[in-house]
Amino acid sequence: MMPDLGDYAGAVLSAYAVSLGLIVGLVVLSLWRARRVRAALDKVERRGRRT
Amino acid sequence: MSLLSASALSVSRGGVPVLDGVSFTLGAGRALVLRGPNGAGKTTLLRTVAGLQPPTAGAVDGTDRVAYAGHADGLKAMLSVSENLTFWAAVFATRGIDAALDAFELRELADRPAGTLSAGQKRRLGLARLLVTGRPVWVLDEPTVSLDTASVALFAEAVRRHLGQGGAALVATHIDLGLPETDTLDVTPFRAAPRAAVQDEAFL
Amino acid sequence: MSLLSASALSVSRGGVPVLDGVSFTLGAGRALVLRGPNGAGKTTLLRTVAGLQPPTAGAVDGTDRVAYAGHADGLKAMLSVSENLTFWAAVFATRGIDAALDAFELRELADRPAGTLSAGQKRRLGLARLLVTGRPVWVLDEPTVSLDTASVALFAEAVRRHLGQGGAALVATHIDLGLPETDTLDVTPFRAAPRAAVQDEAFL
Amino acid sequence: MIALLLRDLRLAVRAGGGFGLGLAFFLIVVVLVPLGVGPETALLSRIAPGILWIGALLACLLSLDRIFALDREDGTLDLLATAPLPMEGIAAVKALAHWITTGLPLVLAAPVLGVLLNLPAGGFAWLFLSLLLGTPALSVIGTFGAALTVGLKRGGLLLSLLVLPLYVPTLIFGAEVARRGAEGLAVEAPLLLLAGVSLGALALLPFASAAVLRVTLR
Amino acid sequence: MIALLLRDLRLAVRAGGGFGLGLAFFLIVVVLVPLGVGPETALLSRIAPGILWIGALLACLLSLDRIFALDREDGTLDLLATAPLPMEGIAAVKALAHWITTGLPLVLAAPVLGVLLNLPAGGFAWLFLSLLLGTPALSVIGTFGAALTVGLKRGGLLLSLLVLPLYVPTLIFGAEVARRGAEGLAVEAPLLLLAGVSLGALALLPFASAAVLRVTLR
Amino acid sequence: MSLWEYANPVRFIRFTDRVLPPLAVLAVVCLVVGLIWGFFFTPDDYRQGSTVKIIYLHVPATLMAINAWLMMLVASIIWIVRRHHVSALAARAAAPVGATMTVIALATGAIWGQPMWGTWWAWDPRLTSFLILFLFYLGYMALWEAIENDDTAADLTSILCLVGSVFALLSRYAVNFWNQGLHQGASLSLDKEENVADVFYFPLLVCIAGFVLLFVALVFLRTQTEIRARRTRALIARERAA
Ligand code: HEM
Ligand SMILES: Nc1ncnc2c1ncn2[C@@H]1O[C@H](COP(=O)(O)OP(=O)(O)OP(=O)(O)O)[C@@H](O)[C@H]1O
Ligand SMILES: Nc1ncnc2c1ncn2[C@@H]1O[C@H](COP(=O)(O)OP(=O)(O)OP(=O)(O)O)[C@@H](O)[C@H]1O
Ligand SMILES: [Mg+2]
Ligand SMILES: [Mg+2]
Repeated sequence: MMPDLGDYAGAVLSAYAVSLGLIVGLVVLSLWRARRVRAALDKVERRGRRT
Repeated sequence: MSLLSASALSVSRGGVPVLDGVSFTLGAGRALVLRGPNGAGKTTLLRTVAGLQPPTAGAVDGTDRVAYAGHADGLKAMLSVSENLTFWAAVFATRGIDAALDAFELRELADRPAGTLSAGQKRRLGLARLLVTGRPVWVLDEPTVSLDTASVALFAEAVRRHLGQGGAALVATHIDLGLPETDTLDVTPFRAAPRAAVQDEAFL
Repeated sequence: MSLLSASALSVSRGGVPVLDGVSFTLGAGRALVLRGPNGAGKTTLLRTVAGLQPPTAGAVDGTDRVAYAGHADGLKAMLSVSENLTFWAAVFATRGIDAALDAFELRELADRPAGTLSAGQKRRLGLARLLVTGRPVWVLDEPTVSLDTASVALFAEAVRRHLGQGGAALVATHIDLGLPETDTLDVTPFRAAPRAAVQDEAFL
Repeated sequence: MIALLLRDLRLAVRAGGGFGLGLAFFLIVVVLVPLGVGPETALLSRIAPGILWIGALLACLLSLDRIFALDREDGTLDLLATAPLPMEGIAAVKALAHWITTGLPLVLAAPVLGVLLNLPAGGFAWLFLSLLLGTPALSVIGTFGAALTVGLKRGGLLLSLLVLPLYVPTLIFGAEVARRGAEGLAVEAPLLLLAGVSLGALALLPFASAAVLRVTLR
Repeated sequence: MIALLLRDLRLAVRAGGGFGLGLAFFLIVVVLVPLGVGPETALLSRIAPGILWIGALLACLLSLDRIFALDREDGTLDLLATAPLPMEGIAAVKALAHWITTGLPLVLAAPVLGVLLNLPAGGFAWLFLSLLLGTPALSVIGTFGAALTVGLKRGGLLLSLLVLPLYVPTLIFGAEVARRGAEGLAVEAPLLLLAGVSLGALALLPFASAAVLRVTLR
Repeated sequence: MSLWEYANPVRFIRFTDRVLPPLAVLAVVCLVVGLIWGFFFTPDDYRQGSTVKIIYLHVPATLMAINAWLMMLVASIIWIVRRHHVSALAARAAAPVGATMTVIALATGAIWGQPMWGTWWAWDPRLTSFLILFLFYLGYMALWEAIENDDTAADLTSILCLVGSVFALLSRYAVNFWNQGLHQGASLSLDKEENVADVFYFPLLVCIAGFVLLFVALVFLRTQTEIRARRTRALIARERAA
């Protein structure tokens, strides 16, 4: 399955790893913050509606 | 003739609405004293009137006739008393700082660097600046802080003379200034209804 | 028993002698009000008593019992009201900021960054700091600046309670605080004779 | 307006030698470089034009935060804003005062410090000229950055971060003029570009600074 | 004391990323150097250790003036002086807080920035080690300088002027370690000297800072 | 219905809530397909060996790094001219995404450079201008963080974005000029017409599409977050006032 990357395996794989890591990190961070902010907003809104 | 007027003014600070619907007119020779407990919004109102921040609603007329003196005096510690005054006279394109020095008994201190003055002496210098602006409307935020009774009397006398020359004054203070013929405006009734900031309204 | 005493104190500011031969004793439960016109030397005297500058002659006893509050409040704009108080409580190794919050009605403001308070609210916070120091002698320089009448009453009440618990207070002020059983010390008679600074005497 | 300029200059002189300190920092950077990279003459004389430009830029940068900060803290800026002066004028005068107190001394001192770094003889005139053309741009750009960060506590480092990328074109063209001059190559192209950047910045940035000041003051 | 440290760190975080900004300045200095001296790899890799040390030193320097200045302006320093904390402790804690917010990030970032200047492969470990040993000294020395200039308006530049000569030994030994390491030479001698300077500064300077503070406050 | 309707936060959230899921799915599909296609099913380049595979990350990242800044510029201008809060917040939301893309471009380039040029980093004009772009991103984000009042921050950052764009452009020319003739970009660029054969070209297009979609999705999501955060702050302020 794995293509033969020759001498440059380290370079190619690390490039993919770094990039995908950064992208996934950014996405996870965005989602995590989105969820937290949404939860905070829900809390405040529910509180507002109750009173 | 009205020198300064505010109509249905709303002001906010740090995005939070503080006062709503404040209106007043200040004619020549009149003084208006703003009263209200701590945090009522006097400083905010005065800054708006002086044009330092935009009102969130309503309008102020006469901002360019205002000489403003806030909590900070705008003095340069390394310049002498007379250099400080001369600078402001030049900025406002008036001349002669003698009247100002005399009115607040600063002659003796004229050559002292402003940084070495005591709290009350600094304040006297800050107030003397008003005289060299040549502006007809004085907008003052707690002007008598740190002043002793003699200096308060000097200040009252300066205001009285200013009014007599057709000027006007808008003063926020917690203590009695001993000025005759002033109107009083208590800002407490104008406290803004609790609501979010105007800039945030789109988000509600 | 005397909590704080000064004997034949001479103080100077910026090298210039300001007051000479000031003596007083402050026992538990007593308050002493310093009076004098602007520039008389009250601030200089208080800073000396608090140990912030050395006297040029005489001695102060009890400096380490002093909690000092000067013109500046020592508040961090980015920290909230309760964080500011908690920090000072930790520094003075006391605990519990609740009494302080209550005494100056700061509960509602507890989570607000100190930078967003109004002038009077900041001052209330600065005074609340005194309660968390746990020190018996309060040395206060114009504590009621910017306070409205309600807050001045809160302050007077706090001082009264402090005195009742065996504390003492030394206060410089231009206005009447409404405190009972205070002594008054007018510093004007102690004004130093005009002469060169002590440090320069070797050159004369 | 002239009063403001004079006052700023006077304050710079009074407050412990505003003129001397930027200069002193420049000197120290130039002294640190041989200590850091080693004392070889050939190496030093190759990097001399670049290091001198960088030193001048950093000396300029360090003094930026006080352009508005002091006036803001003691309330002077509020009072100036209510005075009958156009905000553009205030921004321009502040930049001019900064140039006179910091930029000009750097320009005059750079040839002297060039000696310390073994700058080739042909390079002195071009170094001088490039700094003379470039430092006014540094002052106006810096004033813009200072206006952006006025009123922020710890604005100093943020200011550097904002301003340094803006300094890049000036630095490149300026150092290029000095380097080519030192190596005896043709300098016309970078010189023209440097002049262009400088004039553009001088003409446009005071307006941007004024707009920013109006926002930060409110 | 711990409360003071925590408060300082918290303020550094709140005030718009105290941690990141020193770092950003370091990055920017490293970027400016090639723009100034030209893009040749061989040249850059020769001056890399020295430039990295100078960059770290300047980044440190720029953040010094706020160690005491803010606390002085709002009166906190007066109040701390009357509090039951030893002045030596205050000085030491302030230096520690400065190191954590500025020195430590610089140490961690230096190897990454070494790549930009083509630092030879053997040099990375020594650069890291020398900065790790040297930056605490920079912080304590800087705190001493900050104590000397506290309360002076425009103290920033004066501070640099005072502190930079004091930084010279640390810089020389530190850069020497990094340079010899990069060139594959023996590093023991400068490394020991660097450690000595650092330990000496850490042990003695807080007392000097405390003495200075007592004078500047009165 | 005019486009400006979406400048209303509520409508914007409603709209993006609807389009986000399909957008995200599409982005992931494009990325997965493009990267797998590129990684597993393209031949090695005769000169560069297997390192050509880095192109599927490098080129889209460079494109997005520049385009994110352009989008911020447009959003800033809209804020200055029409003062729509959503556009200011969108600019704020895009900055970290653009910065990340810049980092990816720099990192993949550096990793690629090691086998190709024998060095991680060279002061090539293109590389240098990207580093400077990264600094602009950093400064822009730091300024947003440093200012408390949201509208003030929006005003100041948008002015910075305008001025910064001019200077970024200038820097680009300056950098080109500076490194002229010293360091040829010969091995840097595979000329599309000559060297990038269709085998490389089509998967690259899919990857670019994936990056664009990812960018749009992330900006929508982050803008939503900024709007909600702002709304939370507003509600809390209202409560506290009450
Ligand atoms: C940190 C290092 C690098 C950075 C910042 C960088 C940046 C860029 C930029 C800005 C582009 C422009 C995209 C366009 O014009 O469409 C680009 C394209 C490209 N780069 Fe890099 N690059 C780096 C290193 C490298 C290396 C080492 C190689 C390979 C030897 C490389 C190969 C390419 C290729 C093949 C393209 C596509 C060219 C095209 O589409 O015409 N890059 N890079
Ligand atoms: N950023 C902010 N967020 C929320 N509320 C704020 C903010 N800044 C100020 N305020 C509040 O706005 C109100 C108005 O303050 P202002 O300084 O105008 O009062 P003031 O009447 O001058 O009071 P004082 O007599 O104490 O000087 C205060 O209650 C203050 O706490
Ligand atoms: N460097 C200096 N050189 C000469 N005189 C100075 C210097 N610094 C302060 N003074 C003077 O010392 C005197 C004492 O000042 P101090 O601040 O103690 O007065 P104060 O009683 O607190 O006044 P206030 O009520 O106005 O606060 C003042 O007259 C002041 O002008
Ligand atoms: Mg007020
Ligand atoms: Mg006093």
